[in-house]
Amino acid sequence: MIEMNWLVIYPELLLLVLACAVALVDLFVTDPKRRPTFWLTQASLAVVAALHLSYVQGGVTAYGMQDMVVADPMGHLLAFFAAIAVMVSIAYAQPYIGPREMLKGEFFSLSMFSLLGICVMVSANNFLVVYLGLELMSLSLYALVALRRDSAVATEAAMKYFVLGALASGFLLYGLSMMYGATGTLEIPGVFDVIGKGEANNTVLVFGLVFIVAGLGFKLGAAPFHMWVPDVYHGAPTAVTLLIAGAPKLAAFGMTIRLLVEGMLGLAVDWQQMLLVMAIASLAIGNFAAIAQSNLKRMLAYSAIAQMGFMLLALASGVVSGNTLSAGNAYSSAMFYMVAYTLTTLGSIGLLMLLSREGFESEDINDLAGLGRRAPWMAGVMAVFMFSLTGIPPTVGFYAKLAVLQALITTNIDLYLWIAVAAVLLSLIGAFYYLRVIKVMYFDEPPAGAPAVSQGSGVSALLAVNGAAVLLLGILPGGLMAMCRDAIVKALAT
Amino acid sequence: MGLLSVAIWLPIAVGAILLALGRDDQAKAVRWLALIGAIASFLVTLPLLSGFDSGTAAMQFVENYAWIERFNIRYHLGVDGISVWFVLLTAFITIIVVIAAWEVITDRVNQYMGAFLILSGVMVGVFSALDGLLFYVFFEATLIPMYIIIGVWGGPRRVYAAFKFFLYTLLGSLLMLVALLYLYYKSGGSFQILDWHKLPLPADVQTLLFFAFFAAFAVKVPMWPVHTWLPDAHVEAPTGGSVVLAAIMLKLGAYGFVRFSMPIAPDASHQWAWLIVALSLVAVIYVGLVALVQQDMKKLVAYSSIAHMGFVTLGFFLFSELGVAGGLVQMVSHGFVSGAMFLCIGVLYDRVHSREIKAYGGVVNTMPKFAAFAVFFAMANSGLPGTSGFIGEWMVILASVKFSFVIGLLAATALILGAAYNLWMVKRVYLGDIANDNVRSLTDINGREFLMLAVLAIATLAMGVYPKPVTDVMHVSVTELLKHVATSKLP
Amino acid sequence: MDLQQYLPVILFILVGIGVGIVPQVLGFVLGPQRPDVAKNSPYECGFEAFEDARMKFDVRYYLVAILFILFDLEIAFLFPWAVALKEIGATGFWAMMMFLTILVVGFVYEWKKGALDWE
Amino acid sequence: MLGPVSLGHYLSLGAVLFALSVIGIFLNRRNLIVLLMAIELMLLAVNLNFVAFSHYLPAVADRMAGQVFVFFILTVAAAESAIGLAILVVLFRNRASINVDELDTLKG
Amino acid sequence: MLDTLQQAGTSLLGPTLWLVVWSLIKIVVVVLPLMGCVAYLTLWERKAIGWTQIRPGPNRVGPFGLLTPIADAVKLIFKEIIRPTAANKGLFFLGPIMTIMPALAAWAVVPFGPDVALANVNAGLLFLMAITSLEVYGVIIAGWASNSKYAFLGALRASAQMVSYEIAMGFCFVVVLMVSGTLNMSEIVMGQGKGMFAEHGVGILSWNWLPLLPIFVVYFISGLAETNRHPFDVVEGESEIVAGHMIEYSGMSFAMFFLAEYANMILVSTLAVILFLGGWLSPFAFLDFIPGWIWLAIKVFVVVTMFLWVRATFPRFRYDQIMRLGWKIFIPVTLVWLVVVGLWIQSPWNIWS
Repeated sequence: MIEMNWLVIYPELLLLVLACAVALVDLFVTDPKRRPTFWLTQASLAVVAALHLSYVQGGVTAYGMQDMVVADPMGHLLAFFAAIAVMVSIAYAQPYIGPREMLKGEFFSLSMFSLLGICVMVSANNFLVVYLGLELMSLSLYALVALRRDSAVATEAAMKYFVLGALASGFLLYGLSMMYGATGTLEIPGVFDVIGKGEANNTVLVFGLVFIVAGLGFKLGAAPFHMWVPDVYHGAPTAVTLLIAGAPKLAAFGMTIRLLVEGMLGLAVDWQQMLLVMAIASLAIGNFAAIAQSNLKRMLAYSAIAQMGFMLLALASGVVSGNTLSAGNAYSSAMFYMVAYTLTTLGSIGLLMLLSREGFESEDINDLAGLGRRAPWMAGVMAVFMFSLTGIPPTVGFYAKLAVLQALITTNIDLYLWIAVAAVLLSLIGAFYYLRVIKVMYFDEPPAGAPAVSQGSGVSALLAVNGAAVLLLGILPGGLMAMCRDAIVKALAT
Repeated sequence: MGLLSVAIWLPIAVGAILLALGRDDQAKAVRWLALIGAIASFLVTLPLLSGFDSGTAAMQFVENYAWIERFNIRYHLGVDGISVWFVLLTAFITIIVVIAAWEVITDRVNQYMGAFLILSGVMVGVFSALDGLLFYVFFEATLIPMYIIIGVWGGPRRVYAAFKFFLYTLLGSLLMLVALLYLYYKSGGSFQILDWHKLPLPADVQTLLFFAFFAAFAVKVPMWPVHTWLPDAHVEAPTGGSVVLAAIMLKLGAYGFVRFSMPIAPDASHQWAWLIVALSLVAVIYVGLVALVQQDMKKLVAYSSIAHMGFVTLGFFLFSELGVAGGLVQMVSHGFVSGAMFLCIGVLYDRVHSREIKAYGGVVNTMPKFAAFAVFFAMANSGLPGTSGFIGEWMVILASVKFSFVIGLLAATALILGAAYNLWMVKRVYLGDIANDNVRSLTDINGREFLMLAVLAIATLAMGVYPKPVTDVMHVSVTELLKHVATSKLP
Repeated sequence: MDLQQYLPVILFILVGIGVGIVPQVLGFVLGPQRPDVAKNSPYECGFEAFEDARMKFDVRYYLVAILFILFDLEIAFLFPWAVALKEIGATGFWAMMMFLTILVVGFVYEWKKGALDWE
Repeated sequence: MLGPVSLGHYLSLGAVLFALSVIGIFLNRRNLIVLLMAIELMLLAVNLNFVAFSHYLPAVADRMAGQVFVFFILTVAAAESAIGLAILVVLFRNRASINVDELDTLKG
Repeated sequence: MLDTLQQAGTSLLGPTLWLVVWSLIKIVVVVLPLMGCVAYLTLWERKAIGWTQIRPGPNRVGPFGLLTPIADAVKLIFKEIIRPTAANKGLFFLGPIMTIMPALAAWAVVPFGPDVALANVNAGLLFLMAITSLEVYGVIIAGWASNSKYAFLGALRASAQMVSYEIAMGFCFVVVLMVSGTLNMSEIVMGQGKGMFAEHGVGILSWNWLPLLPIFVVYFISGLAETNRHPFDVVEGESEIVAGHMIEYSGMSFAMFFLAEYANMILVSTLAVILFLGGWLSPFAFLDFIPGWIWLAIKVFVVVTMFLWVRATFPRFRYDQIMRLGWKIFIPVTLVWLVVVGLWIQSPWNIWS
């Protein structure tokens, strides 16, 4: 009999059932505020997150579904963070979507389905599963972007996201087909073995690899495959921007690890070069373009590009002259970076939503003018996020940058050292536009007749918690780092 | 929790409470709480001095806990004869700053006070950190409150000044971060500064490290030609900001040279000492000349700060005990004097709302008590014997003469230049006839202002007349440092 | 694999196309050709056609098309499963039941959303 | 005539189709529907690759996997085009145009 | 005789070419009678409806009107083919081709007896589904190319209706596949010849129609809708959109649509017979002496006549009713029956093992 080992995908099954339940339950909800749907969604996500966390603590690596799926701490940890990210996103979004005709059950169920896609993706042990998870996530997100049907900008963003996303999937698939042709298997460990034995045709492998890396670059939003990021961040309703900017980044990271590291570590020499080029390009393009933006969402988009570039640096420094000793260090640094970035970005976009009111989108940087006076708490929290994105201690963003730089320097290759210096200088440029936000909030006078900011709601409390988390993890990042490290080491060990 | 931890976290905690709870309509309570917090923080640091064992160069009051195990980063604090003074200085100046802001700051008082208290705690952290990364964290964290202070309560061009300040210093420190990480790698996974001191390093690596640290500290000191942020920052910052900037923040850079550059890369330090000495002399002479032509009092004092800090770096890189000790004394003294100078300007500015020298004249007539203080501090700033300013400068000049007569001669010109610009300012602002109606309507300093100026004056005088306790405490540590720097670390 | 069996299929398709072409050509050749403006204008109950016929149409047609694509693919999945049902046994059966359950969830969702109502 | 059809032929065809679709996406400035079609074409090119590989791979390899993958790609392609069409419809309702060049609100 | 023909042909033309020629011959042998059937189906329809309505029906051309179809054909050939100015000429020409081609090509895999099929392919049913799906293209192309509102609306309606019922039909196929376990049409028929009742001589009760009765009903009705027959012929509802997508067509072009419709009717009937009514099998063992193709013909005739009967009996549906029937009734019914049959096969009472 075929070994299925259902236990391995238990959280995913549960999530699936719950997502379906949310979709169905919402059909019978009459409350115009959709409170039952909201709470059911949050409860479901909480259960799923808790389940993933318990698996992380179990620390076991198990295979299931005929080895299609692997359940290792890394996958569960990423899934856990993704679930939390979606939870937080939805919580932030709740007051925002109401007046914007987006408070429909679809918002909740699609978010859950995209999370399901993420969970599937990060626990894939087979190209097919990677692809399915990716598409499940992407398709849900495309639909979410277009959820506000009467908005011309949103639908345009949806179209762009869709076309470029599909293009990315196409690239990825083409690469995967080449890998399949070269190695004769779709199983990630199988691919690893075949490449390790050196039996595969190297030309075909590298050819496929180029396409895979390009596809991953698209999904990560790294230059030169970043074109969609600013438009989508800008055009999508902020609530959806939040959903796109948060959890999917974790997923893209997980996918990268699964494909490049677990499957194609043997080709590290090749893909590391590509990643390095992408990283530097992202840092340069993201940071320079962000300076010119006056729309905050657009600026955060370019900032996301730059941040991805920084993260890629760590991924590119795992294998040093054929030696994988520092791989665990490098990849766990990248993972920590991703988690830190997600945490920060959730808060900053969430804050934008809180500042938006009915009929008014707080998107322009100048909309924040005088926030330090109008809403000191919010301004303080936002300042913390901005400092974190800059990488100033004592915020978690600093340790993220530190970890990545440390990974680069530990390689002790001259090229990497200089790249570290370059990265540092480029992120200095980044500091400029983050600081501008703080400047606008604190140094500028509030515009005449600027409305008061609603405070004291549950959302602002959550934002404060988010800010506190960024700060607290900035003071005591050890636990999270250790978690990431443990997860990566266990993932690499198998 | 050790004494140092309390000294760091007490002001930060008070500051955080102020930020979180304070409102503008409770300004009075906020001020008192801030003052109590500042004084308490200062009192906490006193046992550091009284309990200090000046017979050893080892770190004292050490606290050492694991912090981030993933990277073997430790919460490692401790002070030696060098850093203990700056811990005290920081806590002390914070009290002055709080007092100085008492009536002046009416807008967002809680944020102002909170920022200064947090800044104080963080700077104490910089001086007492023995873990490289911990040092860096504190070092960078100082940027945030200072950025806000300049940007929110500053003058008309405050935004420009705040950005310049932030980006300049961030640039330098990011390069230092790379250096720290490299050292971490080289030392096999340790961030302990004391471990790094023992680390053998090849010459080229030392050079690179030296310049990475140089980038961070030279900007902070600031040395010519990366000093341009300082006049802007000083001019635009509120009085308290200028005081802290001049009195303490500049010392972070100089302290960095002593703690990092010299012991970690001694060979490179010797190799490149000529560069530092040259830049320091440029700072001393050229910047002194620049100060001479300033129309803005704050700018003048800012440039004089640069010139004085040039003395400090000059003293350090002569590698003699006299020089290093002189530099350190100069640092402490400059903390009092420059702080006081900015306070004086603040006093005038609060009344007339102008910093232009031209706007004044004959202030002595309307504000005799204040003028006495102001003239005294100007004298101290120009190195009048009997004031603390004299001791440091004298020691450094002496050391440089011993090293090379030419250098000594050039350094000595600073005394002349200093006297020139200080006295000329005194003449134009304080002496002579009452120049205009603004000056005529001035009222003399009140009790609060008197108190803070008096305290500083006493400190300046005391140190000038009897500097021995200071040098005694430093002595062993400085000798140890020099011994260390004299040994080559080439593998 | 015996692909030879497919030769008649291909030929039949060609013949089918031929059967489509030949009578039309015959009609052209044998029938009269007397076009005039009225005759060649689009039929519109006797009115002059006053706008382009490629107009906007009810979005429901799109909806039907989209739903069709999805359901037809489900059927494409069911085909091999149905053929092999007797070999894959209970596991295969229950796997497909899970699949169908999800399909049904989608179906119920559409139904309740009114996607299946025409008016 | 041309000799037996080999793996190379299939791969070349796949590559040509893939290139065509990429060109279609990047050079097509007029019609969004063409864009959607190009995406479908791209997936078909990939399918061709998979099927060809799965036919020509040696027996030790997992030959069935390629065909299964194709099946899934087909499904996903359908779902994708469903979503794409839906987005197209809402876009058209907002813009009354499906001209690619006119999608230029988001710039900066 | 066939063998000698084969050998002569092979030696004359070489194996490949001969195979082509031989296949063409077989195709012609299928197509010509089919055309005949179609032609006389129209006559039969008019007659049957006439009789239902107690009138004689066509009786002028030839005895009992038997030459009417011939006369119709001749008339149509000599009619002018109008090509509207606004139409897209190429597509306008393509429309009828795309309609008639699938209707004919589908016959390639239909078996007329045990292993008597043009192409006895192993994926027969799949091919059938694929090729009949192409039918929609003909409709859409015709409607679009005409550039007329009536044609356009008609095409939209027709295609929406066709695709809707195609789903129900597809589910019916799936259920049949579940019990037969093969896509090969011949084997599907053979499978119906086995079973408890067949062993006792009453094969008619072993055919699929009995255990799959709901599916059979759904299939039959979907067949009506697929071919746009009454009562699902709103697409060409005279009172609303006149002739639907065919409105701009005339002469032989129009005849193509007509041909296709009747050919499809026969095809759907034949499929119904093959899938549910035992194909060429005789219903009772004692009737086995009658050749299989006669049984097939009889059954197809009966089913086709049911099409006509339905037309004569029922009023036309409204369009929304049609869509509701397809989506809200047929799909759930087939889904449920699919599960039931699946469970049945898993259960000990499985009758198709």
